[in-house]
Amino acid sequence: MSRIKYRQALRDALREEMLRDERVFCIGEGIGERGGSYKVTDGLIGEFGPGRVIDTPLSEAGFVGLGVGAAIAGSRPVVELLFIDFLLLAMDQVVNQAAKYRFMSGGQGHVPLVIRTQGGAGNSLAAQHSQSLEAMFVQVPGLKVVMPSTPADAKGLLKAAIRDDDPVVFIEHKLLYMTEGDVPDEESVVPLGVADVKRPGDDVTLVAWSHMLTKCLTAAEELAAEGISVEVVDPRTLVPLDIATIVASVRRTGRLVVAQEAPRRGGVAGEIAAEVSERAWDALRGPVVRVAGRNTPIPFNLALEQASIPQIADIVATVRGVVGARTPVA
Amino acid sequence: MSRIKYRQALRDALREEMLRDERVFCIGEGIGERGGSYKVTDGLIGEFGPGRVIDTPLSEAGFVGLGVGAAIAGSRPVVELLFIDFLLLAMDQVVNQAAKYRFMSGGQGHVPLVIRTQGGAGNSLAAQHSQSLEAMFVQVPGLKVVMPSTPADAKGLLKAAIRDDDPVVFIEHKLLYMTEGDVPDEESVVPLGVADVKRPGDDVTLVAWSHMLTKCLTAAEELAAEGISVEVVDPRTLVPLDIATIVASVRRTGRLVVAQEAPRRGGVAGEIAAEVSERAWDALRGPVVRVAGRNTPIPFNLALEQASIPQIADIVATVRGVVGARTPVA
Amino acid sequence: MPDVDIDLLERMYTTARTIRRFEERAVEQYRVGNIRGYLHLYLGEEAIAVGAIAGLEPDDYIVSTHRGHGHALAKGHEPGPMMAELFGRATGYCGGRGGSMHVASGALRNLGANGIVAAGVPIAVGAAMAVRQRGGREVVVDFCSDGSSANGVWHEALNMASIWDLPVVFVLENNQFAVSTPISASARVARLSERAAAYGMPGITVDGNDAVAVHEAMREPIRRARAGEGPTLVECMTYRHGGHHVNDPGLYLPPDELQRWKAHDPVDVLRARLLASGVPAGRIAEIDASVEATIEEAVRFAEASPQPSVEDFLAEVSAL
Amino acid sequence: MPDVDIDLLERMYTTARTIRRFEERAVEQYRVGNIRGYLHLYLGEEAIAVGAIAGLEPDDYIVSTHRGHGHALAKGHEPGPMMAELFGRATGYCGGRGGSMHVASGALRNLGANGIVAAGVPIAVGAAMAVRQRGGREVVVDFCSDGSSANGVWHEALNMASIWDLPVVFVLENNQFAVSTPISASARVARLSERAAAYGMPGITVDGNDAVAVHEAMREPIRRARAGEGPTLVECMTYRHGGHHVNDPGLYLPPDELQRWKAHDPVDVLRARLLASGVPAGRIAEIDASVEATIEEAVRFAEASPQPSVEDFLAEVSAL
Ligand SMILES: Cc1ncc(C[n+]2csc(CCOP(=O)(O)OP(=O)(O)O)c2C)c(N)n1
Ligand SMILES: Cc1ncc(C[n+]2csc(CCOP(=O)(O)OP(=O)(O)O)c2C)c(N)n1
Ligand SMILES: [Mg+2]
Ligand SMILES: [Mg+2]
Repeated sequence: MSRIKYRQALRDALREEMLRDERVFCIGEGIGERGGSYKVTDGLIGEFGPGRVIDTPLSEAGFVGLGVGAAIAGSRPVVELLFIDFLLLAMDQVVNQAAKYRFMSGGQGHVPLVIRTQGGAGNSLAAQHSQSLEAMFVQVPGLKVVMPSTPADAKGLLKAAIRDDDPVVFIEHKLLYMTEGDVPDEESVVPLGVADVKRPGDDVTLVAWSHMLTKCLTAAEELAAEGISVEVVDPRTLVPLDIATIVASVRRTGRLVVAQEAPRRGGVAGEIAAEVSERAWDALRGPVVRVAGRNTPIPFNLALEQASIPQIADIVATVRGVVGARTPVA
Repeated sequence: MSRIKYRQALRDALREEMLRDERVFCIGEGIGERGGSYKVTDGLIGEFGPGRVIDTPLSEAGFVGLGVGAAIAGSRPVVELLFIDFLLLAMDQVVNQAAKYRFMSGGQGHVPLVIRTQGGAGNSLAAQHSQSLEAMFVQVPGLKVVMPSTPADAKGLLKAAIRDDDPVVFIEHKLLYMTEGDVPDEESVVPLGVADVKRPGDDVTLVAWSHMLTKCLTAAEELAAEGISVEVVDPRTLVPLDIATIVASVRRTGRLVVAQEAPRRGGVAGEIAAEVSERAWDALRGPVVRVAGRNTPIPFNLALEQASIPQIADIVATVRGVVGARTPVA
Repeated sequence: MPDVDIDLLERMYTTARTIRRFEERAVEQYRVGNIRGYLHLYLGEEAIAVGAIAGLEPDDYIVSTHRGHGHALAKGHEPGPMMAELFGRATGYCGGRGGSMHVASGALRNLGANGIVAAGVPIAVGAAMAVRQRGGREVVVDFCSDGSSANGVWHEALNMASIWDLPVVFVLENNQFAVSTPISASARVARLSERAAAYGMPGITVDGNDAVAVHEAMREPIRRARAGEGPTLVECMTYRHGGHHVNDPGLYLPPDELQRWKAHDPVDVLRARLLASGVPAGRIAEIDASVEATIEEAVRFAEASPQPSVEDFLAEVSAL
Repeated sequence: MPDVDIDLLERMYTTARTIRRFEERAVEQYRVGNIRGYLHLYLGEEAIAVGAIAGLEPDDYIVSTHRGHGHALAKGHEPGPMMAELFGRATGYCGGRGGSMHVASGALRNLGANGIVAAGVPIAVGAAMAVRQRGGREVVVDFCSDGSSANGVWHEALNMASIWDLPVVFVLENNQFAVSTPISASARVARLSERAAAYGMPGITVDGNDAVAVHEAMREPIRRARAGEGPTLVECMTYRHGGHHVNDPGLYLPPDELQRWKAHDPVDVLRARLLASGVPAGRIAEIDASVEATIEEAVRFAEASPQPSVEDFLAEVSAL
């Protein structure tokens, strides 16, 4: 085990996969000498050269499409989008091309493409650089969607994504790059579709992913002090979704809260709520409750930005409400 | 009242709004002399000229962006996308620009833009011309989403959309254009955000929109013969969603089925299920159940295409299962 | 007149004739209900696929369009499984899942037709990047259309291909219309090949109804691409013989213009070249008869082929 | 040297100096934590906004970019509410909701900065369409960047503006870098203005550090646009004085190149022109002092301004 940063874990995964398989290459804006906005590709151009670490023009649809074509023709591209907000420029290539190619070609072709990108609010980057757009990709048949919350998951899941034969949207969070965690020294590939119970508990199940997971762990800690035992489950990959682990937890606790940074309306929390309600109706002691972002573009001003996405206090209050307060609330 | 086709109702709405307000114009591919693929703009160029009925090059992002700019600068554009699948080429303009402009500008600016488009399966048009993508837009704060199921709603809602000061994604269905219905002769604007109970009933609430609504009405008829009384609610607009009408119905019936053509995963049915479960938990006699499309790109072959989206028999079977069969099932 | 090998000429004629008869029979099969959905016909444009692909090696790639039957047949797809795909049958190239707009074959290195205009262009550039990275010598021929050149991704893709000297040739099939919109209403340039200059790329325009002219024009672009010297834009002028798809009567096509182009029919041009090269009419009749038999066989194959299994499909789907 | 009205020259100098000092103070305010988020500086590029807007009428529109402070100030935005927006305060142009990347003003006809490169280009074309449809005579000036010209929507928008002869002028600010990527790595043309030919549009290149040269170069494009004769692409060559944004040291900028451009500073060029036109140094010092006071006042205004109300925000939101 080594204690490393999330961004370092991602870099290690890229490097190890590029060493292991010469079909892997990286392409994106400013990922070469500059090493990427968040330094995830730092130094890779020195090791692998400009033929495998490629700086592009500002042509998002074009270079995502390039990734699709390269993947079909035998490469294993890792395409970086600086912000998930910019992936909106390339939706045709993601949704109409990458996601459908295997199916439309009758299974002859496949698209081993990873789209690495970054989302979320928290740095006053305003409405066009702060979105949580995972639900847009979760709903598209043919795509996998990965959202790691820890350095170990980031590394292990990125490796799995690169080795996967289908297109994967791999979404990092801008507030996680500098967070640290233990990462195994030996090779460790985290399979797609396996949830991780990040904290065991008995009274209520709390599902969250990416940066919201870290807020939920803090909330669980606070709630423990009140005598509320929270089981925190991190699905890690939203597609495929390990619904079995979530349902098993809910069957024990009888209660489910799902927390997401994305706006409430149309988010993945609703999907999980609906799915669990159908599968574990008999075990539920009350409705699945969502803690989610407001239905608003993210504001620039810091206080407004914070008010627009769930904070630890919101999670604590919601869970408390669901469980029924054990200690008097001030 | 006159009995007219859905496509005629849309055309009448466009024509009347263009007569009423000279800021309204239409732009899209082949909408001029050709009158659009589904003949919705038939003859309008003759009446309003090529300055207000504009044929574009194949530049979807560009002409949606043009619509955004024209709307900000004082026009009221109705931009037509031949297929909703092609709107994926213009997602930046829809999501990052149109939806956020009012908010980002601190309320100074607004974007009275209507994007008229068409979705759904059923004509063997295969994976890139058959999608039901409403959930992509429902989740975006700042957009309104309208999906009429009848000629009267099509006309009244299109008028409301054009008069609305915010961007509206107006989604028609390729199988509805030739359907007929009664439409008021006098002007009738259907406000956004008001659901319509298309068939009253007592045993179970069935929510559906667009073409799925027509299947649900047939299913309800069949179920009536078995003694199951189904209330069919058409939200008509997914944003704003008239959740109150749906919840009121569920409070009476105690059961809810939501039917959608879109793939189950990440669809609007899940959102409605989650929302109703939170609001009417005490009234529900069982979980909200979804009837939805399979998690697959739409296949070309007719039998596979039909197998990939809910058919009337699927709705009937699901509702029967939810209510508990009243008559023996063969 | 360029000096062309008679064998090659015969092969080109056979292919052009095969595409022509394949589509004429497909129209007939559409009318009787064996084919559904969109069917975009290549009638009148056959010389482009034939001429552009004639100089390729089997390992070279093509990227096709929504009007892709000709590209696929010229690249070696068999008419039987092609027709079966149009019928939506299990024996089709995509097992009936794709249909006319999505024909593709990994083995034949056709990366696919596409229902989204221009979307194939960056895909072609990506394939060229994959070739470059593995040190391959294959070339990618990207078929694209006049309409596609107004689309953003066309611009982005041509620019990237140029700055990285990728081994791709862009074959722009300028049939002068996007559905009913004439190219003159969508572009203010006399020739679309002029747009190549915006990427520092050579651009040429050629008679797209003369397969030999197309073949000749492709020599240098293919050589350049294979030698790592970069991409070329080859605009091929042509015209549809009818509407945008099987159900569009195409009444907006100016009749005199249509007549002029029909009089310059790609199959006739090749036949005339064969005759001029001394190939006897009897030999041509033999070819025609054999094409006829092949296509008849293809139609019978498609008709006799099973529908895809719904159960298999549903089983696949749950895994998605 | 072109013959310029002294008043105009003084106004241009004042504006350039205002932009310069506004941003220098903004950097300082960023360092002390009053400004957060992205801050893309226009330092070194001021002459373009100044020269391009000097010939506009108040009703004309501009569309701005992520590097938009200069455009806004030149179009008449007041430094106080501008600074307040950068601070995220309630008194800012967007009530603190937008920040540096989203400054806009309906009243001043600035359709907005934009966080998405190239996204403003079709928006500008749309504004021009709105003007055309209401029979207006306003012109739209679209500021765009070298990086944006690689983006698909730039291509689509320029093409549409051209085929419809819309009243728009595309002012391409070529600062020769997109973040750290030199334009030479992204384009194979010597001048980006050559790309105008792909749309049958005039394209010119001008010294973007000389406001007078930009102003002169804009005359004919603005006249053409207003007369309904169509758009023009005006490429203005320039260079950033530092990194891509306030936190980027820009070490990748070749030092000699940077030095050469710094020696050709837009504010200095205007000052030299004033002196050469006989304006006394004392008058220039007066202008400088008044700019200084204005900006000091703007900073004080921003500092003293209230934060936006969270309650109001939450109330608005539920309506969305
Ligand atoms: C991005 C996109 N926009 C629109 C369409 C609908 N459409 C299909 S073919 C076509 C016309 C295409 O014209 P062109 O590109 O010249 O190709 P051609 O049909 O003439 O071969 C249109 C508008 C589409 N399939 N994809
Ligand atoms: C579509 C898009 N891609 C990427 C970015 C991230 N980004 C912001 S500015 C920038 C560089 C832009 O360079 P250029 O267009 O030349 O403008 P400049 O910053 O030089 O003024 C990049 C890559 C973005 N904001 N939008
Ligand atoms: Mg065409
Ligand atoms: Mg630049």
